Amino acid sequence: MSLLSASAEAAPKGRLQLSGLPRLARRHPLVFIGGGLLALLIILALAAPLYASDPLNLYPFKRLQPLSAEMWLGSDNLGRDVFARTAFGARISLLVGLTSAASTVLTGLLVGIIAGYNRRFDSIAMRIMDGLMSIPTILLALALVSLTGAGIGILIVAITITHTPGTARLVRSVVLGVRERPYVEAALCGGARLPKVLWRHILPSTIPALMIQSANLCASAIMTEAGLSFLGVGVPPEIPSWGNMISSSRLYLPIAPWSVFAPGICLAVTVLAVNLLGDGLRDLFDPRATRRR
Amino acid sequence: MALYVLRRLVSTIAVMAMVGIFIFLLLRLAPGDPAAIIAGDTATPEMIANIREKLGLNEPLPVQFAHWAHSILSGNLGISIFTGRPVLELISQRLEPTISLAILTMILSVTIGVTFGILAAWRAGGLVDRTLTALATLGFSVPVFVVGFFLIYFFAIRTRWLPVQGYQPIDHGFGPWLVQLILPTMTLALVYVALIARMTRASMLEVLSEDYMRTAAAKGVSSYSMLFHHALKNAGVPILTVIGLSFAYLISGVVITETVFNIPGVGRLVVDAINNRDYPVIQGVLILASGMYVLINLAVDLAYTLIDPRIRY
Amino acid sequence: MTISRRDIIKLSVTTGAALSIPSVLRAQSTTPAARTVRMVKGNVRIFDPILTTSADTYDHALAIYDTLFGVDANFVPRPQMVGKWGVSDDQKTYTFELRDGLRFHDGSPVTAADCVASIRRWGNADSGGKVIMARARDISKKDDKTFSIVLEEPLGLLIDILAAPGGLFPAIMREKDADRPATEQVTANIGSGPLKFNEALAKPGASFTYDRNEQYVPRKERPDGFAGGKIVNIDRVIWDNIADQQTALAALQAGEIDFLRDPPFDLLPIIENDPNLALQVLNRAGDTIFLRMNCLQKPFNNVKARQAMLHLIDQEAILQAAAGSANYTRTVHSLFGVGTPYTNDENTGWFKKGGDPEKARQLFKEAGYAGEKVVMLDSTEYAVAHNANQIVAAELRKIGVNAELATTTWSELVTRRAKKEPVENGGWSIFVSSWSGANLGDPLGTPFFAANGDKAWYGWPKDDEYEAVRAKWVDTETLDERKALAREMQRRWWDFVGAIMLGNVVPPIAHRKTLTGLIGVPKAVVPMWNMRKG
Amino acid sequence: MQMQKLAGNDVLLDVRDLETHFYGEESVTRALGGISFQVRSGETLGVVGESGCGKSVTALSILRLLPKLTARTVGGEIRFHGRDLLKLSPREMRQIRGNRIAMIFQEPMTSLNPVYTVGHQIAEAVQIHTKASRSDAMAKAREMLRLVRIADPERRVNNYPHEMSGGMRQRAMIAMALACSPELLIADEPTTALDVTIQAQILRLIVDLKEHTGTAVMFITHDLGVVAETCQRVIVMYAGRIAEQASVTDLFARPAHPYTQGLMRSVPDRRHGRQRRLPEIPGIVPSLREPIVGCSFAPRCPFAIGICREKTPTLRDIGPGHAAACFRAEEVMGG
Repeated sequence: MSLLSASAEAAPKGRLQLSGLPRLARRHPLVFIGGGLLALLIILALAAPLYASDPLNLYPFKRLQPLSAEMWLGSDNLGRDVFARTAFGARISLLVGLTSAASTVLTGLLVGIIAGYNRRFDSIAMRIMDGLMSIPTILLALALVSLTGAGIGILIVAITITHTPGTARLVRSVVLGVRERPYVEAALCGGARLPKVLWRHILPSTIPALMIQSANLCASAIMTEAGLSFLGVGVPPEIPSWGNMISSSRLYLPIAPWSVFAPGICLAVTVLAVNLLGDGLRDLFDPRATRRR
Repeated sequence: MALYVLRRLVSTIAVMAMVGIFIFLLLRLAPGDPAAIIAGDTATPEMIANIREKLGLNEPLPVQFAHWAHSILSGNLGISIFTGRPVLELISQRLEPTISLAILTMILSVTIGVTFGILAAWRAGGLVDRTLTALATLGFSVPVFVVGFFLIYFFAIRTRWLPVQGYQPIDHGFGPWLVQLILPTMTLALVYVALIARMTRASMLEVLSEDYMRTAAAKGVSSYSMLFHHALKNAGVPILTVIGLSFAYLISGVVITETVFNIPGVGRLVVDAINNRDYPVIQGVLILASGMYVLINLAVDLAYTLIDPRIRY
Repeated sequence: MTISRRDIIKLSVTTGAALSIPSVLRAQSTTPAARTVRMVKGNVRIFDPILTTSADTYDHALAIYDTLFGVDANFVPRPQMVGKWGVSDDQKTYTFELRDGLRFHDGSPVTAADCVASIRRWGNADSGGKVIMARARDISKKDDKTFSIVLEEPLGLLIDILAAPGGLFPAIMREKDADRPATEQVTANIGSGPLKFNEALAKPGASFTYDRNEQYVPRKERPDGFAGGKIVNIDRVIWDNIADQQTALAALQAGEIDFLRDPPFDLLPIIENDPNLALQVLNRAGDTIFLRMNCLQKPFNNVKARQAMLHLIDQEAILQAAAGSANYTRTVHSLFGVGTPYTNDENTGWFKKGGDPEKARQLFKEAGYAGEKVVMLDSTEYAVAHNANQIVAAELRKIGVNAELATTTWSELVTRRAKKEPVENGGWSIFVSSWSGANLGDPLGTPFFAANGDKAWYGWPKDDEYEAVRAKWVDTETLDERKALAREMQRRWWDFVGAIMLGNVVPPIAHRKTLTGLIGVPKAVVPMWNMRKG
Repeated sequence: MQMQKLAGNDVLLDVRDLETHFYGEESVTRALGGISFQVRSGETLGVVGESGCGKSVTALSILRLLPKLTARTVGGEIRFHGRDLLKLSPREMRQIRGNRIAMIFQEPMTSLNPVYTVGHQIAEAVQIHTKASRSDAMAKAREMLRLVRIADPERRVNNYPHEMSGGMRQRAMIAMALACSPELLIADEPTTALDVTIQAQILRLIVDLKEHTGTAVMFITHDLGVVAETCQRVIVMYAGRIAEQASVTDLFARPAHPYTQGLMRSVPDRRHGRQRRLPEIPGIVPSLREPIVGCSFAPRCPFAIGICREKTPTLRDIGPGHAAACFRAEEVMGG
């Protein structure tokens, strides 16, 4: 009884204090941790010029140096500052990850919504999507990158093309599910124009699925970038990205582990953050999945 | 059922046609002249022109496409520009290692992934769940080639338990074949274990909260039977879907894994072909990979009926 | 075996197990591991040596084909397939007689007709060979073992050209193969060399297998470079293509392979510390890294800008980045590389330790450089050139040159460097590559040395005075004559700067200590004869 | 708690001071606030109350089927044949479930596993608790289907749940629950989700089978009319506690708790075949997350006086076999 009354007394007080971030942290710790980490990484990436030296500087006579006061995370095989490259690498990796996710979601949303509403477009678009979906991502990305040479832009395009079908299908299925709902029919019967209905009623219902999807896409894009760098067709090698840092320093792992671990750990933390955010968002939007907890 | 399969096969043909056009255009528009590469450092422009002529690279695109489509349809994937051997022969030479790797990886990741997913869902929020979620996240965030290196370092260089690289055909014996594939399979499976475990967990969580699970518990069904019979079969459809869809990802992983472990498979073949601008080989592999993907997903769709009696075609 | 091969094949055919035939063949031809050497050294993409100068193709051809002559370690030509040869008093008719016992892998004897066809095919493609073809009035067989080359004018270099390791490999093929045009790939892979190509086990891109040619009759002399007796002491060589360097090194450490051609420089200490492994320099002339500029487009159409590059380069920094260890690198001052007969010190005043960026900045200014984009083609596949590129780009940026690295694969680089257009239209300004000592010691066979503008090698430098000097090379008679000519060429070259040397790398090879008897040649290839295992 | 025991009837299930809590992210819900009651062999006990009053939680607590991570029974005893179920190992508990105590649920549409045939699911219960072979178990399944009056049991036994109607599924559920001849059947609103005509058939079936097998039944419902037709004794629950406990005749003749009275007023007139949801009592059920001071029904009670808002009334005897948790029970009963 005493336990009960104690907790019962504490509850209202606690609730008053629960507002904003702490509340999010308690109710949805995954969203809080994932989102917080990601925000921190973005800030660190943007602020890189403020605290890190030029990542392109080469010191050929200071190759593969261990950690020191001068170069906090040592140097790589061309004598470049691993700390600076890791800091600036965050920009590329996050740029690739976030931009790919954003452009994939936008393309997928466009194709998915139109396909969900227009039968004729649907059958054509979905065949094309099936086709694109059946080509293994890395192979298509390889082929695309070989079209114009390696570069950040082409990498994003490659990832977008290969990941759009999944997103488009997802949006389409949501739209197909929603458009038969009474409120949508009511809005249409009430004389609302289709674009407005799409914007007001259908778009919002795709958001939960898309939030989760973009978290997955972001992680997948960062990993694809690393994989393409390994195969030698990623971001140009002098530009630091975690993927190409890992793949170019991988060879020196036995003698200069820092040059692999620094970007490797950052990559893992980022993917972790994005995945946590994705899991958290799924729980947030689809509480059924965690109801039994 | 038969009608459904027939309809699906027809739409498969449409999909494959799309893939064909797409792949053909993509690669023909790419820069990098195979003739110049063949000719080498000392080649004169006339030599390069001669080689282009021989390879039919001078013809207009539609003509090249027509030739190509015609020969594909007659079962001829063409001749490799570089090795001068039939593409089909090159691919079939490389098929065994890749299929071995893919099948072993799938077996391993489905067994482990489904088990892990079930355990995590069973004690959702518990220690097992958290540990497995962390492992799954790790599986997603460490590049395959880094995982591969660590496995080589510990299991091959340090302990000498397993070979570093290479492949033994299965007709040299099951033992050597398996031994050669253990490390690559572990490397490649990590991501799929994570993927399948996550999907299984989510799907199981949904099923475990269903009323019929309570009914089963009220009957006195054991936890094991609850999870592995009552829940798993219901959770099977989404898990199966993930397995089918992840085939395309699997091929992507195979490309990198084959490079790391020096397995003479289709993945290596296509990477080399892309570097060499060996169009017929690239096209052959892509067509084959997409075809397999489509067929596997057809098989998955049909397998649904075995799992869920409510699905009928 | 109590069952004959025929029985097995019959059995498998009757049971419909057609797939098992290859495995039966494999089982029959399996050789004990101790007599099999596994080597990792690049990847053969093209099998016909007349189509490409690629070192890997050269390596392959070296194993399965034999040549009329071969140079020794000192670049002196020695007869190989030729038993006796002579030249007429007017120096215009050369007669060659093949030595006894030469047979192709298909069992047929090597005849004079095969040689004539092979020389013609090679002569139409190789730049040295073209000199012979231009002067030859007649190349014909006398009898089965004898043939002659009749010239319009004397050609003192004829034997040197026939033996030259710098150009295309002068393989002697069967007449029916050699009758193909030089642009059409020969796929038969049948030569008369000390090893046979095992077609059944060939897995392009993965591994190739070479078996000892039991019928090969080696020369009696001791092996020396490309010359001397080619004695094969093992049964089989498996040439594995392991694309990933890390995996290749791990495989060497684990004893899965016996030989690794290009161990990464930074990992050499690991090999030195491994009691089972050894490092060895086989190609003492090493590889000379050079930088080629596009002399047709801005800014390097101006000689001052090219001179600026000459002064800018800090070879030690580049070598440090490219190869790390000072044990295996040397600076290069001569147009003819390091350790070739023609290496000299003429007009090398430009060389300065640490480079001279100030002078370079000044020269760029004099050249009227106004911030034009300098596009450097950078292939990540070729690590040494890739690292050098990054240093050069950084040095250029430091003196205010707008350098941009264009990352490509090697195959794209090869395509793109042929473009003469400005960089805006897909052209280029700089690319980096390397030549082996064999090439730099062969100014006739190596296209790098030409400076005849449009017709020259990529970069298209043009200097008439230099060309006039170079034209005399063909008619030199003695080595001293050629050495003097080399100095003259070099004096001009460093003034108009047709290309720039970035340094010389002497890459050691790594092998298991159980593999012995490796012989060195002045080229990035490793002969498969003479070595022993066990 | 003083409970008058009726002589001659064995106590099958004896629940004492049962407390069950639900744990939310920021709160604890006292779903059961210490309830005590008994079920005797062969009797039918009705449990009535509004949604959320703790009827189903009681049932799930008895069988220990509460969701593991969010709910826990924190106090009390559940004695079945004298053994406290709360102290049994999971294995021992499984031997009780479905075998000696069986349960049927509210939602026939979702309570059967869609991927197994109905026969399989019935036979499974048989196989778990007896050493019957697969074919014997299937024979038993057919027999049970016949017993619950499903037409053509030979065919239906191989049907999947989606191939059956709601009423048929509930019959199958009953067949499954009774397959091992349990001593106690807990029926949690077995008819709520069904059509009116089917409801009556299912009720009839349960009553008949009870007579046929002698199983005790704990009948959970919100419908006093159902109670009147099927039960001998009734427990009325409100906000996680027992408000009143009596024989059916006593309860309908002299309801002693204002809440019971309120319920009765809102009973639909079954003779007109009309069906309405309970209740029509003004006010709302209090939140069980907050501590409740005084009688939990006080805010809605027309009889409430000062003491009702300060002290929590306990269940006290007000007649033979009749108890109520109300300070003014006698006045309520009289008025």
